Parts: sequence; structure tokens; C-alpha cells
Amino acid sequence: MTDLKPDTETPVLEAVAATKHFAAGGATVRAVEEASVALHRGRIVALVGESGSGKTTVARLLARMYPVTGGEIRLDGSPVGRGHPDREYLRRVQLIFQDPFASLHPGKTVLHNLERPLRIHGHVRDRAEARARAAELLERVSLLPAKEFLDKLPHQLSGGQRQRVVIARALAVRPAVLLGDEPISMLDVSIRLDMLNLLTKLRDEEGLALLYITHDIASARYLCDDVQVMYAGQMVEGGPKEDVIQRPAHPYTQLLVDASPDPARDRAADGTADEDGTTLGEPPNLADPPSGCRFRPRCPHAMAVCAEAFPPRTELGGGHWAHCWLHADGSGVTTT
Amino acid sequence: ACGGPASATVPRSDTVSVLNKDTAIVRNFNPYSPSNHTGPMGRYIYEPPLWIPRLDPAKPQPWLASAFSWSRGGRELTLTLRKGVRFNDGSPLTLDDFVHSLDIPLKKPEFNTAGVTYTDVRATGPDTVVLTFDKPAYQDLYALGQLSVVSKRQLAGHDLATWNNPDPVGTGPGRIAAFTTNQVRIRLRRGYWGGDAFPTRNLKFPSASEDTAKLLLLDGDLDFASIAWPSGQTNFVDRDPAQNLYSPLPSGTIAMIAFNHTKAPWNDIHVRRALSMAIDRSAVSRTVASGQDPANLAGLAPEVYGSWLLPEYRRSQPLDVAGARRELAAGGWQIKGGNLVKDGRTHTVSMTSIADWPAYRIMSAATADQLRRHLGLNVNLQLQVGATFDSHYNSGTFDIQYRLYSSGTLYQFYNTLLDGQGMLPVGKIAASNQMRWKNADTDRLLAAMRVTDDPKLIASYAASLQKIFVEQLPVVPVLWECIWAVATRRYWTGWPTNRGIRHYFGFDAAAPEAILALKGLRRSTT
Amino acid sequence: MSSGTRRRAIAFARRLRFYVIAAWSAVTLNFLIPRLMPGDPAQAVVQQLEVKNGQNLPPQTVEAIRKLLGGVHENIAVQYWHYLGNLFTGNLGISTGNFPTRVTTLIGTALPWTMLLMGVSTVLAFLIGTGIGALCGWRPGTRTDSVLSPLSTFLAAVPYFWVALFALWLFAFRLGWFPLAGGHDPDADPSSPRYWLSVLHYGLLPALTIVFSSCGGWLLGMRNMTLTTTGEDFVLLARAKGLSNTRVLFRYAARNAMLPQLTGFALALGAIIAGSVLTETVFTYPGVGSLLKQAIDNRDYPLMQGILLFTTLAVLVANFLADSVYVLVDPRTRAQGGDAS
Amino acid sequence: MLAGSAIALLVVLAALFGDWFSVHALGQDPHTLDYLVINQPPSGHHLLGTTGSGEDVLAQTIAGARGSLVVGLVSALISTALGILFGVCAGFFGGVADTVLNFITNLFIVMPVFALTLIVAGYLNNTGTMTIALIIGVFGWAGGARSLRAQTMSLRGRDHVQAMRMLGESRTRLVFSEVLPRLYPLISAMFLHAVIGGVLAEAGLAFLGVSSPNTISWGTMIQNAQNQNAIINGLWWWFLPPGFCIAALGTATGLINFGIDEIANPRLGAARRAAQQAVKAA
Amino acid sequence: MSVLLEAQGLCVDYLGGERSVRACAEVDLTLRRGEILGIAGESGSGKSTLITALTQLQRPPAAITAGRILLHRDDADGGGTVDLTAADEKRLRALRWREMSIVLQSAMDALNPVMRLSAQFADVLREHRRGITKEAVAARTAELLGMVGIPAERSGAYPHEMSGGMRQRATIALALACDPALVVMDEPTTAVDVVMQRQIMKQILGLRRRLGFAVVFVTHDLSLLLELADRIAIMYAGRIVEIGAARAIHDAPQHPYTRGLRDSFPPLHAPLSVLHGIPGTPPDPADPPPGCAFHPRCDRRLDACDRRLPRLGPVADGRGLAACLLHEHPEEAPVS
Ligand SMILES: Nc1ncnc2c1ncn2[C@@H]1O[C@H](COP(=O)(O)OP(=O)(O)OP(=O)(O)O)[C@@H](O)[C@H]1O
Ligand SMILES: Nc1ncnc2c1ncn2[C@@H]1O[C@H](COP(=O)(O)OP(=O)(O)OP(=O)(O)O)[C@@H](O)[C@H]1O
Ligand SMILES: [Mg+2]
Ligand SMILES: [Mg+2]
Repeated sequence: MTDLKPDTETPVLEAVAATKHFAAGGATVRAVEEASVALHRGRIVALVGESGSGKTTVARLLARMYPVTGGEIRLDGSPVGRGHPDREYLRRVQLIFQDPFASLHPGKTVLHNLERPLRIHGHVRDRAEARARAAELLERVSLLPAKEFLDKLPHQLSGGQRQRVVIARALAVRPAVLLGDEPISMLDVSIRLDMLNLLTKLRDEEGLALLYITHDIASARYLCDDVQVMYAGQMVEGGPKEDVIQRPAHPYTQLLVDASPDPARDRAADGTADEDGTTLGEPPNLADPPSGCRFRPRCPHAMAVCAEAFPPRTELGGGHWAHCWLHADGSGVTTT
Repeated sequence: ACGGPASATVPRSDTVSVLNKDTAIVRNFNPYSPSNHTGPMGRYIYEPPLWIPRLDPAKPQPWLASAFSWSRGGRELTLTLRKGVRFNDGSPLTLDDFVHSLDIPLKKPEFNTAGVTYTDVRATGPDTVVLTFDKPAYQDLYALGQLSVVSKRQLAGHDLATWNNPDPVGTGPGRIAAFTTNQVRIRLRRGYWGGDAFPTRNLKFPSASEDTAKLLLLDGDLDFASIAWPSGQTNFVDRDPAQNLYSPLPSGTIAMIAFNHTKAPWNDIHVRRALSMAIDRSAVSRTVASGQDPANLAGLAPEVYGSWLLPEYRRSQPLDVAGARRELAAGGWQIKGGNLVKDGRTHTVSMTSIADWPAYRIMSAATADQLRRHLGLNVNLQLQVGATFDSHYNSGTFDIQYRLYSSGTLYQFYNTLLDGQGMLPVGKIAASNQMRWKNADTDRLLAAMRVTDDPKLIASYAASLQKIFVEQLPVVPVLWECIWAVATRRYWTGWPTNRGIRHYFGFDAAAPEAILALKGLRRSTT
Repeated sequence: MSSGTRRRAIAFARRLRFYVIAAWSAVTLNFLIPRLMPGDPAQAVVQQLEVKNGQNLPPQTVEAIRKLLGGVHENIAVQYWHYLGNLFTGNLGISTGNFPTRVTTLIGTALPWTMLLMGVSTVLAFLIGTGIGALCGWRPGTRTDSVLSPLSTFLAAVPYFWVALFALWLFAFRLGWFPLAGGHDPDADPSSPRYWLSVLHYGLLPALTIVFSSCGGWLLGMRNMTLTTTGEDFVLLARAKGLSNTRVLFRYAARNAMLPQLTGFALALGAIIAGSVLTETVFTYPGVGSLLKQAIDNRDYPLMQGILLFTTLAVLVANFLADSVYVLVDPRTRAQGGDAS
Repeated sequence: MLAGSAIALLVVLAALFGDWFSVHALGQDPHTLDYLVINQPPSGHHLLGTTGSGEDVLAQTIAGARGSLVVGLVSALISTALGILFGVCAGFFGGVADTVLNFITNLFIVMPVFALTLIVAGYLNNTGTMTIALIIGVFGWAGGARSLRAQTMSLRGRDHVQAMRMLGESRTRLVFSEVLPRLYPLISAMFLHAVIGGVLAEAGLAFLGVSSPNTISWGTMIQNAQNQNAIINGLWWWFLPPGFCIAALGTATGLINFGIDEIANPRLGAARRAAQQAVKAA
Repeated sequence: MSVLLEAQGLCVDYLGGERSVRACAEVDLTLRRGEILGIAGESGSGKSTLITALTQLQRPPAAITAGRILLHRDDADGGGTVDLTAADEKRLRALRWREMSIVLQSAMDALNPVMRLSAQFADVLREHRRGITKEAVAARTAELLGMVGIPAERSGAYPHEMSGGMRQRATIALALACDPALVVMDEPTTAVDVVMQRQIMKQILGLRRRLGFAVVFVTHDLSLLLELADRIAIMYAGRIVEIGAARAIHDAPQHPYTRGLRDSFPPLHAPLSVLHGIPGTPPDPADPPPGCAFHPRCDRRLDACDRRLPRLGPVADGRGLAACLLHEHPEEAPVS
């Protein structure tokens, strides 16, 4: 795996302190608050967090499916406009949806799905060329024999095959950035790894910049280079994956890692906490979020200062950073 | 006031049950309402000054005015008020009431629904009233048969434009006994000036659609209805010939083809004659199957206009295909591809008819079919809803129409149909001579007829007008249009039939007529 | 909590705004439609009079009648202004066909009949159709279902008046079980029990024909909804809980399947007046339908307008009530605040 | 569904080739009056008897298929087109367009459609078939538009639409190639519903005296039969066929709709098949 | 511990005329009292079908076409053995919820959206304890909700007013309302976050310890089961291909499919290596391959695999049961 230092070159795509508020029935949902994420050529960033933490919203902001409320999106270092993305932008940035079953029109063939982006972006001139290019694309996502798949309809494909078609379709525009919103969560367990391996291949061979959104820390660790953790619309921690996962700095990251199933975990050791009938409480209501650090109400280490302001970004070394008052003094203590 | 409970106890066998065609009836007896839907039973309550018999409209009869006479060359009419008449609220009919009634149409033209033409009303004696006209008005008596005489006292303080007059006061024998939206009951009072010789004092008018009325008649719930019943003979009379009666009564109305005389080829007498000759009227009559017979050449029903009708015009036009072809040839017309052609110009034949009445649908279809059969004319038959149909007629924007025509007196018959004085151009809404018939002889004869009351002169004018009508064929009479009498003899006999009609009865009958007809009924003995 | 109340208030205000604007639009449309139509009520009245009299009316009479029956010479904006003003005072004008009766009087006499007949039969049809539909959807494929469901499709497609005419002929005429026409025994005294019994007797056949032809639609709708709902997990869970079948059906399956039906029911209730034309024409029933038919036949603009207005407002009110009831029945809409529609 | 399609096909065939068939195979022109055979019961010559003016009932019934179907189809086309226009545009474009279009839709939903149709149709000059169809169509689209809007709104947010949009597909193309095709089951169900709705409305209007008098449709046939007291006079052969035809067409479209429903909502289909299994097993 | 439930030769078909689908084939299972039996398998392997059949909740067109399900009742409940497949609806209703209850995958769908939570509890309590007072119902509801950490005052809420995790816990509380001997759970944690999932798992373990009910827990997430279950059954294409103690499944999976499945979960802490999952896709249940359904994807396929259907039998070292020819003829096994 490549070991480019993130800071050494301009990110291909970047969200800088991006904020998104939705208006919903008279209330304002503060879905994402000052979130930053940078995608570099040939690197994969994983975005993990609970449901509703704003991961999808960040991806969609990056894809400019809707405009930011605050902050900005930068492509190749220059800020982009607020309106609908033009074709030029879409040629560089592509989004892959979570559900391969839903993201293909049930009545359209694989060929059609691949031909449209090729045509829209002027990569082909005629049908024959489109067909040849489409076959090439299928080969790139390892759908073999490619020719046989061209004329199939989605329902004739398995979930994994569909997701490959979806990825091939995104690749057809020749993007520099691929945003994957939980691209494997709807797939069968046994074929998820193949998908992750395919993404790795694309990164390595084509130098794509990739955002990988997931619930599943283990798969993030398997696939990506860097991990960022979101909680209730705020970025709480990030850095090289082993730093974040093996030595989590933020209490929420710790909770997340602890909660994730691990086949190797020793069951007996865990049993002590069984009787625990109390709960950690619920993630906050984003229409009326807690002040300061939004994890504060569930945090075992909550302090007075936590309610006052959102903690600043603390660099913990080696690209590892966190937003937590526990580390804000620069001590970099890991509390476990 | 509606005397409810008593009515419930009247046995059916003591009640004359007559169809009320209004399906949603309103307790509205305002005699000045321009609407056609003011309780039709008003005719048993309100009475006119004169009676214009439908069977001889040229001979007005005294009614509430016991006598009338012309003076000043037809510019003044003196009416003598009948004595001893009492309103149904017991008060006497005074000259004041009479004058007031005659005066209302003058004071308020919007209530001149009878169409009176006098310009002044004056009481000239203890029981005489003089009506003044601008011009000789011998032919204007008809309106006095349409006017209601009302009680001044009852009307006092009411705005006729908003008042429903739910409990009408009139000189007629009737009084509202019970009123519901489904039915009106009338009770005939004692002490009516015209005598007490009614077979019963109870009348009821249940409302129903014509379709339902037929079922009611079959069930014996109705004694009488004035509705057309195609194949009424087989489907009603034949079910029980002893009891059931279906009779189309002569009415003076004709079903005819009207031509737009401003347009070729209809302004060509040869074409009109050819069309008339090519129709087998008895075939058309059979199709309607409701008893309408072929009309005579003059279009004047002998029962109504018999005293004027020339004997040679009593027959009807027979089918004469050869004659029709001769006429066309004489006019220089050919029929090519179903159209009329002359001098290289092609005229398509499009006939419109009214869609509202099923019988007209059939009649016009059959008539068109006749022309197709016998002349090879392709008649493009269009049916239009009544309002559209009439508005095209009135503004003269039609080719030929299959329509019905009726009028009061013989003079009115010709005057409304053919008077060319003040003829309006096409596009303007005309109330008479909608066909735009322009004929100097006609105009001259009508003008002369208007200003005389000499029966001999009138008869000669009438003969000349008939001649013009038959020879020039401004319209082609096809069938008689009737007033229908459907009745059962279960409880009552003596209904008017086309064999022995004396007076009309039922929904469409005018006031004195209905009262007289009622007197002619007898209790059934079966 | 307060934000919830505020949201609800906002939602309510939005809904109310819709209904107000809708009512205004309906009122305006009602004003415009007859005026955009060709023809002239006075002309029709004059024509009738002339036919009746057998001669022409004097021109000044024609002119006066024209003025009396709502002069068409006024500028349309002035007419509209008068119309709105009159509406607010509850004055819908004077019927030209039944001059000089007020439109409100006419509607007032006819309305109870329509409400009675159509209201009762619509509710009955809804209850019967929905009830049987729930059973059919609950046990699809049983004999009842396999007979009733196709039958309802058929019933929904049969022209109503065709059936009604046939029923009138068969039951009222041939068998004599029911009266042929009217809304009550015309000879009975309105205060007597006999009168009220006759109202039942006269209304029964029309009501039955309505129920007969309209319950099929409710049945099918409910059947399909129940079928869909029965597949839901919460019904499975209710079964797993060991609840009795009737309880599962009524508290779980049917209760949820009912929700879409309710909207339809509100619309149907509102459409009662408009839908009564055919029934009342066939059975000569003294309701608003007959009145509307008469108005159309007579080109009675004010009456027509009045009936249209009444009908539209009835639908609006029914919808508003349905919306509000829906919020009570389906707690989910409470949170969302509900859409205007 | 098969039976439904068969009946519908039959009606369409009758509408297309009925005239030819009547004239050449039956030897009867639906417009011909036969003065000699009025109100005849079915016989070898007139298979379904004759009307009160001597027309052949069978030939009229066949000709009526065209009249009714034309009204049904044209009104359905109009109302479906309007429904799509209003529903899909409102649902897809959202925002102000949605507010306005949706308001109009809701307004039309609360308008008393049949009464309005009756009034307007009663007033227009020369109520030809097309006029009647037009009026029925113009007043009858709102219900469909409402459900199309809801469906479109849900489709607009679907991944495959968003995905194509993210590829740079234009909005028009998105509507026509991504959204509309998925609405076809709903639209076709709506359309069929509107066809029979149009046929019924035409018949109802005809019964109330508003009809195109020059064309033969099942509605005008019933009206004529009714006007001439076919039931009272026992002319069942005249009164029954047109009503049955309408009912049959309605049932046919209903059955086809069942089929479409099952395709769109597989659970219904599964339940039906399961029920059949259960019945077979029992 | 005594046996609670036995399935013998259970076959469940989705009837469809010519194209019937056998979703569960000859399933043999034994569940002991108080035991947590996990069932893992990919999507479409028949897990839900099995679980609904076990509780006699199969919906048309599913039908049990062979086999028996024996429920051994506790002496306290009257004792005796009931064959659930032969029991009529009345008999079953008496057993439902008192003997066996169920937790479904999506709590949103499993709760009646138009009834308050308390009413849904009351419904079941009233049904099974005739004559119970209103107060007793309220008290019991509060107690049950308390067990899963939901405050009693939330009992008046409608389902949509609660978060996903809360709803899911409420359905678990509901399942325990009548002290059942058996609770079957169909992916009860798939729809919730890892943190909530961990919490729910802990609660299940704790409650099981306190109340002693047995659990059949179905999921596609083997890594989760490994932490939760006592024994695990692996399903593939409608058949149970392996059953064994959780540890044994983790440490020494006997069936190639089990091994593949286990290796489909990247580790959270252990060193990373490139993993491959299982090649190919699960079979079409309407048209399963002949012989062992797994043979097209199996890397240790034998010649006979496409002809002979392996039976579930003890493996050589007695560590459970597996259905694989490798174990029927261990001598033929290629060295892996
Ligand atoms: N269009 C929208 N309107 C209003 N609120 C929204 C909208 N989209 C998202 N939200 C809210 O924003 C928050 C973040 O949602 P988002 O979908 O980004 O979360 P997520 O991390 O992707 O969750 P998941 O893991 O469930 O996909 C949620 O509370 C959601 O309800
Ligand atoms: N209603 C049905 N009709 C026909 N086949 C069905 C039906 N429901 C399920 N099946 C088939 O039965 C098989 C087993 O389905 P089941 O739902 O039990 O799988 P599962 O293991 O629970 O999958 P998942 O993890 O996706 O929930 C599947 O292959 C499915 O295709
Ligand atoms: Mg998301
Ligand atoms: Mg499942």
C-alpha cells in the first residue's frame, strides 16, 4: 500500500469546515457541523460513525448533491460554486450508493447503464465503440466474461455483480474521486471482501481517491489508509487507521471499537458487563443538539468545559488528531 | 293553511290523480313568475278574463269577463266583469281587483308574461273596464286568455319579484289542500261561480318523470298523464283495453321541415317541393309509433282551424317520387353523390333536429331516411340540444331544421311564421319569421287581417294565406304534433280522446279548459 | 414539546390556508363557469313564454324580464363583486327557473333528502364494503373471496342508472315491493309516524341500489389493503402473540388497512350531492340531484351556481374533517404535521 | 388478466372493424331504420332484435363499442396526460412548481367533477363525442395526478435516479428515461381506470340527456332504450346488451388492473397464488 | 440441560405450482433449555423461513411439507410434548408467547404503528392472563420496559416516536412479557448501530441469565454470533451444513463454507492479510445445484460432490456435526 503523506500534495477533493443544516417542518436539523475531510490521489479515507451521524450528508456535500450551509468544498484546491454541479465536476467526482438493488433501473440493461455516462461525457462516438468500452469497464471491475453481462438486466445479476456494475458505471466517466456510501453493506457477507479487494485494486492501479463510508470499523481497517470518526454531525477523530483503531483517543471512538464485534474477542472477558441493564442513552436529536461536544451526554469523561464549546482539533502526532477536551491541553493522553 | 290531516283521509277512489311533470316542485304560485315551473295547479285557482278555446282559438269566450266588445276600429276593448264571483278566500271579486290585475302588466313590463298589448286600463262603469290599444288589436285577444285575475288585497304589500305566494287566492274552484315536494293536492271548493258539478272535489298531482309516470299509470296510481308513449297502443292500451286509454289529441301543432330562405338551395321552391314529395309521411308516422298522423297540405289541424281550412288542403301530400324528380329537373337541379347540384355548384343537405325529445330524434331520422331512399339525397342529420337548436333557428344560422311549430289563432299561426315586416338580418335573434321568409303578398295579407274583425274578410285572407303556404311551401309540414292523453278508467271515465274531444285536460291545459274537462269526468262504474 | 406544538400550529395554519384558498378558487370557478358558457337564461325563459302564449312578447317585456333575471349587461367584475358580497350574506340569488324562489330555499328543501338518502347509503356502502373487503383480504382465496372479489369488479363497472332502472322496474313495478317514485308517502301527514315509515320505505330501494353498486369499490380497495397489511410484520407479530383471529384482524390488520380508505370516504361523502343526480333522476327523489338536473334543463344559472358551490364546499368541509380525523386515527401524521392535501 | 385482455381486445376489435363486420358479415347497418321491423325480439335475421325505430341491436351494440371506446380512450388520454403533466412535474421538480401544481390538483380533487361535467357538457354547443370526451378528461385527472405526484416524489429520491443524475444526465432525460418508465404500471392502471370511468361518465351523461346525439355509443343506446321505455315494454334485448357491454369492458379493465397490481405489488400476486394452492390442496 | 425444542427432518417449501422452492430442507435441530443457539447464513439461505416455521408462523405460500417440531413443555407448565406441526390453531394460540415468543428484524415494522406501546403490551398480557387488572398490566409493562432500560413513562409513546434502538429493545421486552421458555430472534440487531447492538446483546445475555429462556438467534453476521451464542448452526441453501459450539466454529470450522464465512470477517485487532471471502454467488434456491449445493463455490470440492448429497453427521473429532463429504470420507480429503 502506498504511504504518501497526506499533507505533501493538494487533496483532489476536500471539504473544509463544511456545515449542512436542513429545514424540516419548521425545525432546523444540524446534520453536519464544520466537518473537514480531504481525499488524496491513491488514498482511501474511511468515514465511520453511527447511523444519523452525517456520513451520507458529507458524501453528498462532496458530490454537491446539495449546497453547503457553511464552509466550502474544494476540487484540486480551488473552491467550487454552490449550484448544481456541472458535467465537468461530475466527471471528476462520482458517488456510489449503498444499495446496488436500488441504484440500477430495473428495466435497463447493463450496457445502457454504462453507455449513458460514456455518451454524456463524450468518451465514445458510436454504439459499437460504446459496447467495446463498456466491455472494458466490466473487465476492470472483474465481471467476466464481460460480453455476456452487457445485455443482462439487473434482476439477472447477483448483488455483488450489481454493485460491480454500479462501480463500472461510475468509472465510465473516468473520475478522479470515488465516494462510496456504504458500498458493501447490502451485499452478502461472503462477497463483501471481493468488493473491498476491487476497491483496493482501483486505488492502486488507477490512483483513485476514495471515500469509504461504513458502519463497520473492521472493514474500514481492512480497506482504507485513514479513518475519520463522526459523531452527531461532528468529526471527532481521525488519522492513520491503526492509530485510530488500535489507540483511539476520543471516548466515542473507544466505545465504537469496543462495541464492534470481533471474532477473536474473548467472550468470557466480556461477560462481566452482562447484567448491565442501564443504557448509554440515545444519540442526540440534531434538531436540538447539546451544546459543545455533542457526545457529552453519553460520555463517561464529560467535564464542565465539554458543554461550553466544541473542542478544537488536537494533533496527536503522526497525522492522528482528535476533537476532545481530554486532549486539548496537548498531553495526548489516551484514556482506556 | 295546507289543511294536512284531512287530505290523508281521502280515499284514492275519490281522487283524480294527474301527473305533474315537474320533478322538483316548489311552493311557488306567484302568477307573474316568468318561470314555467310555478305550480301547474295554478290553473284551478287563477282564471283569465277570457277563455281562448284551444279547439277554436279564433272564437274567444267570456270567462271572468262576462262580455267583451270592440270600439274605435279595434282600438278599444270593453270588458264587462262577471257578477257574483268570489275568490277562494271568500271575498268577492271586485272591479278594483279586475283593474288591478289588468294593470300590473302595464306597470311592470317584466310581469307581462301573458304578452298583453294594450296601453291603458280604465274602469268606465260599475262593472266595465276599457282597454286601449295603439293600433287595431282584433288579433290580440289571445293574451287576455293567458292573464290571471288576482286579489288586490292578497297582493298588497308583497314584492312580486320575490314573493312565492304559497297560498294562492284566485277565483277558480281550487284551493291548495296539501303541498309536499312530491305531490300537490287540490280541493275544489263549493260556491264556485261556474257551478258545483264536479264529479269529485279531490285532485292530486303526484310528480314523476315521464318514465316513471308510465309505471304509475300501469299500476293505476295515476288516472291521467299528458305524455307521449311510443307504442302506447300495444304496451299500454292492449294490456287492458277496457280500462286503458292512449290518445294523441289534436293540438294545432305541426312537425315540419323549416328552411332557411336566405340560403340556396332552400330559397328555390322546386327544391322545397321535391323534398316534400319525396317523403312517405305514413312511413315516418309508423316509426314514431306514438300516434302522430301525417299533417295535411296546409299544416292546419282541422280540429283547431277547421272553420278556415280549405277543403282541397285537407289531404296530405302523398309520396310522389316521380313528381319530386320532375320538380328538381324543373329547377335545374341534379343529385350527384348524394348532394344537390346546380350550375356546377354542389350543395350538401344538412338537417338539424332537436336532441331533447326522443320522438324528434326518430322522426327526423326517418325523414332523412326517406329523402335518402327516394331521392338518393345524403342528408347529414345533426341533433342539437334544445337551447342550441333554438338559438340557431332564431338567428337564422341553419340550413333546414326539423322542428315543431304551434301558435294560437290562425292569424298568429301565419304572423309568427311568415310576417316579413321588420325581418331581422341573419345573426340577429328573431322572435318571429326566423326562417327569413320575404313575400310581399304574405305581408300585405297579414297587415290587412290585423285591422279587421269582419269574418268574411278574414276568411278570404286566410284562404289566400293558405294558398301561398301550400304553393310556396315556406315550410314542409310532415306530421301532426299532438297533446297526449294517457288515462285509465279505473276510477274515472270521460277523458278527452281524439274521437270525442271537447276540452283538454292535464298538465298542459289552460285554465278554463282544465276546469271544464274536469266537469266532464264521471265516476267509473267498473 | 413546545416546538412540537408550534409545528402542529404551523401545520394547522398551512392546512387552513389551503382550504381557504381552495374555497375561494372554487367560489370563483363557480362564478366563472356558467358565465363562460354560451346561452342566456332570460332568452330561455322568454322563449318558453312565447311558446306558451303562441305569440311574441313585447320588446319592453323581454327587456324587463332580462333585467329581472340578473341582467347580463353588467360588467363581469361588477357581477363578481356582487356575487361575493351576496355570498357573504348567504344570498345565493333567485332561481330563474322557479322565479321568484330563493336558491337557498330550494337547496334548503332538497338538501335534507339528499343527505338522508345518499348519506345513509354511502355510509352503509362504506361499512359493508370495507367490512367484507377486510374479511376477503384476510382470507384470500376462500369461496367468499373468490366469488365476491370478481363480482365487485363487475359491480363497480356496471352503469349505476342501468341497474337502478332495472331494479325500479323489477322490485317496484313487477313485484310491487317498493314505491315507484318520490321520497315519502305523499298522502301521509308529515307529523305522523306513517310519514316517517314511508320515508324509510321510499328510500330503501334507491339506497339499496347505491349500496349495491358502490360497495364493490370499497370492498376491492379494502381487500387489497388488508392483503398488503396482512403481510406486514406487525400482523405476523400479533399472530405470534397468540391473539385471537378477530383481534388480529380488527386491531392490527384492518385498522391499518382502513387508513387509506378514510380519505376515499371523505371524498365520497363530499361528492354525495354531485353523485345524487343519477339516483334522484331515476327514482324521482326530491333531493339536490333532481334540483340540479332541473337547473340544467332550465338553464337556471343561480340555482346551478348555488348547488355547485354547496357541493364544492361540502367536499372541502368533508376533506378538512377527514384530514383532522386522519390525524386522530394515524398518530404518524401528527408528528409530520401533515400535508395540505 | 387473460380473460380481461381478451374482452378488452374484443371491444377494441369491435371498435375498429365493427362497422365493416356489421355490414358485411351480419348484413346490418347500425344506422339503417327498418320501418317494417320495429321492436322485434331476437330472430335469425336480427340476432339481437331491433330497436324502437327498427335498427339492428347487434349492429348498434357493435357500433356502440366505437362510440363508447372513443369517449373512454380520448378522455382517458386527456386525463392521463394531464395527470402526468401535473403529477410528475409537481413531484419531480418540487419547489414552487410543486406548490402551484399541487394546489391546482387538490382544487380539482375537491371540485364536484360529475356535476361540473354535466353542466359544462350540457351547455356547450354541439356536444360531439370529442367534446364530451374532452370535458370528462379535463375534469377527471386530479386523482391520478395526486398519486403520480406521490410516486414521483418517492422515485425522485430513489438511488437509481440520483445515480443517473450524478452521472450528468439531464433533467428531462431523467424524467423520461428514469422516472416515467417506472410509473408505467401506475399510469397504465390509471389509464384503464380512466377508460372505464370515461365510458361510465359518457353513459351517465347520456342518461341525463347530455350526449352526442349523432353517434352511437352504449350510453346513447341505453338512453334511447330508456327514452322509448324498453324495460316497461319488455324490450330486454334492447336494454340489456349495452349495459352488459359496459360492465364487461369494466370488468375486463378491472381484471387487467388486477394483473398490473400484482406485477407492481408482488404480495398481492403471491397471496393469490397461495390461495389457489390452498384451494387446490383442499 | 433438558431438551426444549426439536426439529426433525423439517422441510419448508414456498409453494408455487410448478416452481416450488424448498427454502428449508430436512432440518434437524435440538435446542436445550436456556441455551442460545445461533443460526448464521447468507441472505436467502432460509434462516427466516426456518424461524417462522419453528414458531408456526409461516405465511402462504410457505408450507411445512415434511418433518416435525416437538416442543417439550416444562413440568411446571403441565409437561408433555407437543408436535407443533400437528397442533391446531387453538392449541398453538395457547402456547404462543407463553412458551415461545419472537423478535423480528425490523422493530419499526413489527410494532403496530397506530397503537401506543402500552396497548400493545396490554394486548398480549390480557390475552394470556385472563382477568388481569389494569394496574397489573401497567406495572408489568413498566417492569418489562425497565428490564431493557426504557423508562416506564415512554410506554405511552407511539412506535414512530421512539428511536430505532429503543423500538428494538421494546420488542425484546414485549417478547419476554409472558416468561416464555423460548425466544426466537430474527436478526434483531441488524437495523441498529454497533453501539446499540452491543448493548442489546448484553441485555439479551443478562436477561437470559436471569430468566433462563432459550434463544434461537438468527443473523448473517457470524462474528456477532461467535460472541453471543452457545452453539451455532450454519445454513447454506436451506440446509444446515454445520452445527457446533461457538468456539469450535471459530477455531476449527469443519465445513468449507463455514471456514469461508469465518474468513469473510476482517479482524479488528489481529494483523491484516488479504482475505478473499467465498468466490461465486449463493445458488438460486429455485434451481439448486445437484449434490452438495456448495460445491460450485467450494475450493475443496471432491468428484462426488456434484452427485452425492452429504448428510449432517458427526465430524471425526466429535466437535459437532457437519454435512460435507470431506467428513464422510476423510481419507479422500485433499490436504489444505
Ligand atoms: N434531506 C434531509 N432533510 C432533513 N434532514 C436530513 C436530510 N438528510 C439527512 N437528514 C438528517 O441529517 C442527519 C444525518 O443524516 P445522514 O444520512 O447523513 O447520516 P448517516 O450517517 O449517513 O446515517 P446512516 O448510517 O443511517 O446512513 C440525520 O439526522 C438525518 O435525519
Ligand atoms: N414468499 C416467497 N415466495 C417464494 N420464495 C420465497 C418467499 N420468501 C422467501 N423465499 C425464498 O426462500 C428462501 C429463504 O428465504 P429467507 O427469507 O428464509 O432467507 P433468509 O435467510 O432469512 O435471508 P435474509 O438474510 O435475506 O433475511 C430465499 O431463497 C427466498 O428466495
Ligand atoms: Mg447514510
Ligand atoms: Mg431473513
